[in-house]
Amino acid sequence: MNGAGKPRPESGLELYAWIFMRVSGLALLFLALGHLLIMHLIHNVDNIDFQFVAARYATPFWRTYDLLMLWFAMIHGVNGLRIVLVDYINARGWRVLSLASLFVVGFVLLTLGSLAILTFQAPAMR
Amino acid sequence: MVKPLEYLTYRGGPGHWSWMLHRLSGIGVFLFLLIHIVDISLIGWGPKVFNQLLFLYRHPVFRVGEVGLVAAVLYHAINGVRICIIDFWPQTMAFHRKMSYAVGIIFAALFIPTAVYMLSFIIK
Amino acid sequence: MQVTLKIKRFNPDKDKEPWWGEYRIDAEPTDRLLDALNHVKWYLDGTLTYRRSCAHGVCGSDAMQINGRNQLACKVLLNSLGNNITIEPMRGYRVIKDLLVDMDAFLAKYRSVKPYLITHGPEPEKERLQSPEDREKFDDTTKCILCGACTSGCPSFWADGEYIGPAAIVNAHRFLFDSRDEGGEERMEILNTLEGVWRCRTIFNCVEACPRDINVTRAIGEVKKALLYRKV
Amino acid sequence: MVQRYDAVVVGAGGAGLMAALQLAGHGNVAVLSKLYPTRSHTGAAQGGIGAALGNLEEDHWEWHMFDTVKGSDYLADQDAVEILCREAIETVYDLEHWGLPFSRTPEGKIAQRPFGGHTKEFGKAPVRRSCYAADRTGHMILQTCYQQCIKHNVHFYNEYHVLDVLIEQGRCAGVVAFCLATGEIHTFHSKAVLFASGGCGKMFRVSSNAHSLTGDGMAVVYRRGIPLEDMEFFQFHPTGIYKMGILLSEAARGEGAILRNKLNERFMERYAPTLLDLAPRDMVSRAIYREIREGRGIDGKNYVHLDMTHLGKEVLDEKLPDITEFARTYLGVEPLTQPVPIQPTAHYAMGGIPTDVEGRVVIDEKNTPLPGLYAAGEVACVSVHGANRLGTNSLVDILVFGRRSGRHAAKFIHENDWAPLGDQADSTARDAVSQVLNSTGKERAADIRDVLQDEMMDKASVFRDAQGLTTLREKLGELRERYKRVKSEDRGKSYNTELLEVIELGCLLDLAKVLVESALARVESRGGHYREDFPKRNDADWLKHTLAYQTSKGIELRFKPVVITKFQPMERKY
Ligand SMILES: Cc1cc2nc3c(=O)[nH]c(=O)nc-3n(C[C@H](O)[C@H](O)[C@H](O)COP(=O)(O)OP(=O)(O)OC[C@H]3O[C@@H](n4cnc5c(N)ncnc54)[C@H](O)[C@@H]3O)c2cc1C
Ligand code: HEM
Ligand code: SF4
Ligand code: F3S
Ligand code: FES
Repeated sequence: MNGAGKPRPESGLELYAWIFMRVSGLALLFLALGHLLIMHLIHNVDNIDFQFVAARYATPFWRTYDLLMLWFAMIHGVNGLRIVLVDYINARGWRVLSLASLFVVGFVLLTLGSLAILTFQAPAMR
Repeated sequence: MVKPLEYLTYRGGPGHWSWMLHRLSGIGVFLFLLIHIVDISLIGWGPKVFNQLLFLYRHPVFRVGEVGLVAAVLYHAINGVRICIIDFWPQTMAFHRKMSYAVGIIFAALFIPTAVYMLSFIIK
Repeated sequence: MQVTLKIKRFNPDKDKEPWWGEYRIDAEPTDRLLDALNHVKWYLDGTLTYRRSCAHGVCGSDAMQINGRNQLACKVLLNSLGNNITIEPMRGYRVIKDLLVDMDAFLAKYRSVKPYLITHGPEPEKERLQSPEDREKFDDTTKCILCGACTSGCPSFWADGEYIGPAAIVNAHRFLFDSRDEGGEERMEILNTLEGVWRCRTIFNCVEACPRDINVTRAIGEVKKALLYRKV
Repeated sequence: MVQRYDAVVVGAGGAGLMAALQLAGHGNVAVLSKLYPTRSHTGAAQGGIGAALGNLEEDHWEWHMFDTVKGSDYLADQDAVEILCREAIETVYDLEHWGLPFSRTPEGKIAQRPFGGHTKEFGKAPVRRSCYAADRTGHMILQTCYQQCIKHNVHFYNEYHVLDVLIEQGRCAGVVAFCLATGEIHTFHSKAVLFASGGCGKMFRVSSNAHSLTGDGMAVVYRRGIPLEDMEFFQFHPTGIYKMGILLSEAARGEGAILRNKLNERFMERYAPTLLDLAPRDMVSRAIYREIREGRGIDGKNYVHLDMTHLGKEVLDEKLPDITEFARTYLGVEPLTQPVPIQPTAHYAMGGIPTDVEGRVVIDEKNTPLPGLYAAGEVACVSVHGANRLGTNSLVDILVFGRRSGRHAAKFIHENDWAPLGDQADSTARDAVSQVLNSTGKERAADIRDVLQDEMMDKASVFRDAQGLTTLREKLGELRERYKRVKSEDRGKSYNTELLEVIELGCLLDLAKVLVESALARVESRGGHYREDFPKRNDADWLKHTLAYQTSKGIELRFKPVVITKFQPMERKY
């Protein structure tokens, strides 16, 4: 070939990432906007306190809701930022470093958040 | 290569602006999410710590920030829908400019009343 | 009408940094910008350098950034540009001299998508049949003149020069959607990568820039969709 | 720097690429082009490529041949025309097999449409013969040929400007070229050289030709003592955009567009009652000039209208999208509702480097070939177009004879060795470049070119006469003197395009002179050459080709008989 670019290995990953962004985006459309509506508009931060959260987490519905939202938002956001980093950081070393930090932070916070939602015990039950 | 400021000096179409806003709002919301997870997990530390933290949230600076957050999520969400429509129905690309403007209009229609409503709490 | 051309100049033999040259000329409002550039080169400053040939928008030589936007100099009339016109080389390509840029990398990407009909088996004696409807599917993308305006206007390309770019995808589309072509798989593999179609964020600057009015983003979208239904 | 190749092709338009494809795989081949290949002017061709496929109605290559011969005003060599029309058919199928996206008929065959001068049953009525891909047929041919070259790994030297051809002991030994990027002069030592460097329409003010069409190939060869054939025949296309000269293809009239004067008359009814607006180009151009002279130009100015308003949106959008857009972009005219201002525009050089039907360059009346030197395309004169080329026949010409010459050259390089390279082979080219770079003169190339183009337009275009041509000859002498004092402000190495413009102007000046001398000598009117002082065709004295040689005493003209096989000259009426 006359000057073809560098070989480009295919993994198919980008295709799945692309689909995921759209699927999770549409899920978040309801989850995140619903969340905003409930927490920031119908109630607002003035009225929200520990008691409120405790009451809410008494039902499994809201726990599932928040868990789903957390996972979708986190993975959507991490992948989104991955795209951004890959766009602007071209030096190999910096790219690897920044992506690694993104994934670590993402993983840690996802675990933290999931634990918080799953292990939360309302004081009354204690 | 192309310097950051030059992203603004290129006279692209409405799609160019939509993309910049989508990207900025996405990054913004993501950063908020990171913080938000940390504070929410504090709930495990019991009511005292958590409630104290919520005072922070009630500070006016935070309240204005909250409006910004709603703006970012709202824009990102509506524009995200536009992107999905375009992706799955390529025929719609014939009206790509109009669609970007439509996102702007829908965003304004939803956001302005919401913002007024939310800001009214601070003044109270 | 009187126009002032503000042109970003750079001569590799002399200059370390680009500089702005200003030229005031008299011209007809219906003149092409290329005519104005020619006027400068022919009568004011012979060293001004740019590519040009056909002068009516079919050869793809003279794409440049005109008033902040990629256009062909021979396809814009002065009356649409105002009295002060800023002209720069296209961004994202290496500037060689004044408005003339290095297109080699751009063209290498074009070649990398195997832009030729791939068929197996013997050829028929006469033409291969193709219905007008099948022909219509890739009509838009046959118009490309490889001017490079789209790729150079794409923010994804500014960020990362490895992105294969809209022009190469357009030319891949031209064959992928040709009912006679049998090289689909090979081309799909090339495009199904981070530096392939997935780099495109549907920004539409390519469409705005394309002097042939090709709906570039749509072509890219059709390739994405084809990949999607092949895989899922 | 000396590089060695088996064959070198100069020019990467349709003819050059087609030849290169034949040579690919037959040794070491380089294609030199001053433009990136896809920028070549073949890409500007709009209307179509003629071939008697008979997809829509009965058609035969003999009919095509008759039309071509008649269109040429019987000056074409009929052996060559026969090859042209026969091989057109397989060439079009080859293009299709290579992927060219022709427009299609409802059954899926290659679509065809009528074109000027193409008829059925030897002149009875227009026939649909032009195979097309919307109105960008040339673009698609250029792209498709280039794509095949990519596939076959053809080796290109892009942005190399050929300055000289090397002839040693009666054989071709290579070319000398200027690399635009570095400003270096390279010698390409080669067994065979094939010129496919296109036309020279930039010697006229109003022209459909690209800025790069400056006749370099013709001039370079001519300066080495090889004659130029039939240079007095230059085609003016009837429908160029007013003032700019941008072409609105004959396809428009093929689809039914009509020419109208200030009185809104369909004036072609008076000049060609059968074919009307689809008469051959020379006739239509003359008719337009007549209308203008007799005061029937629009607003008394020198243009008339091309009326497409009755064609409807569908035809304009689907079959003529590009030219519709040209009218919108460059004139601000909406062809759906408004007529388009047009005027004849310098379009095509029927003359050029004389070759035989194998593409070999021949150097005398007896058709003696010069071993190793080939030419094809607009730069060459086989002659299949005679005194006037029919629309769609140039694309056939570049491909059919591009292919034949490529094939013959492939055979030649197998059978022959390199001609020895003289020492200082590149000295002529080097001197030419350094003379411009070191010139202390004050003349600007653009000023000289302006005079040249205006004068040529005025005195050597559609109408010519002895008085005008004689004045023009003197004028050209003056310009030649001024040219000796021409300077280049740019003295740099990298992309010194000003230097090349000066060199190109030198070519135009030489060719203009040949054109004028040949036109003065030919005291008759035939095809594109119309002498007001000799308005009749004169077969008794002038049914012959002109060969113009450069000698120390000026231009020497010799003449070569026309090959007549099937069709005896008749009066040319449409
Ligand atoms: C606007 C327009 C419309 C036309 N429409 C039709 C049509 O519908 N049907 C038809 O049959 N014909 C048409 N023609 C005529 C036809 O297109 C041309 O005659 C034909 O394309 C010429 O092809 P070519 O290969 O000989 O030269 P070109 O395509 O002109 O290519 C010349 C090549 O030579 C190279 N070159 C030139 N000088 C040098 C040098 N010094 N050193 C190195 N390289 C050099 C150039 O870079 C270029 O690659 C049209 C012409 C024009 C202008
Ligand atoms: C509310 C509904 C949401 C929708 C419909 C949505 C939709 C999308 C879509 C479709 C993309 C892909 C853009 C592209 O490929 O060009 C995207 C990118 C992105 N999203 Fe979301 N999203 C939503 C919420 C969120 C949230 C909550 C976050 C933060 C955690 C987020 C962060 C991002 C980021 C960082 C990107 C990458 C931006 C870029 O590539 O330019 N999104 N979003
Ligand atoms: S797609 Fe349009 S802008 Fe891009 S290279 Fe082709 S013609 Fe130029
Ligand atoms: S501008 Fe770029 S991101 Fe895609 S839609 Fe066009 S290629
Ligand atoms: S000069 Fe050919 S596209 Fe502008």
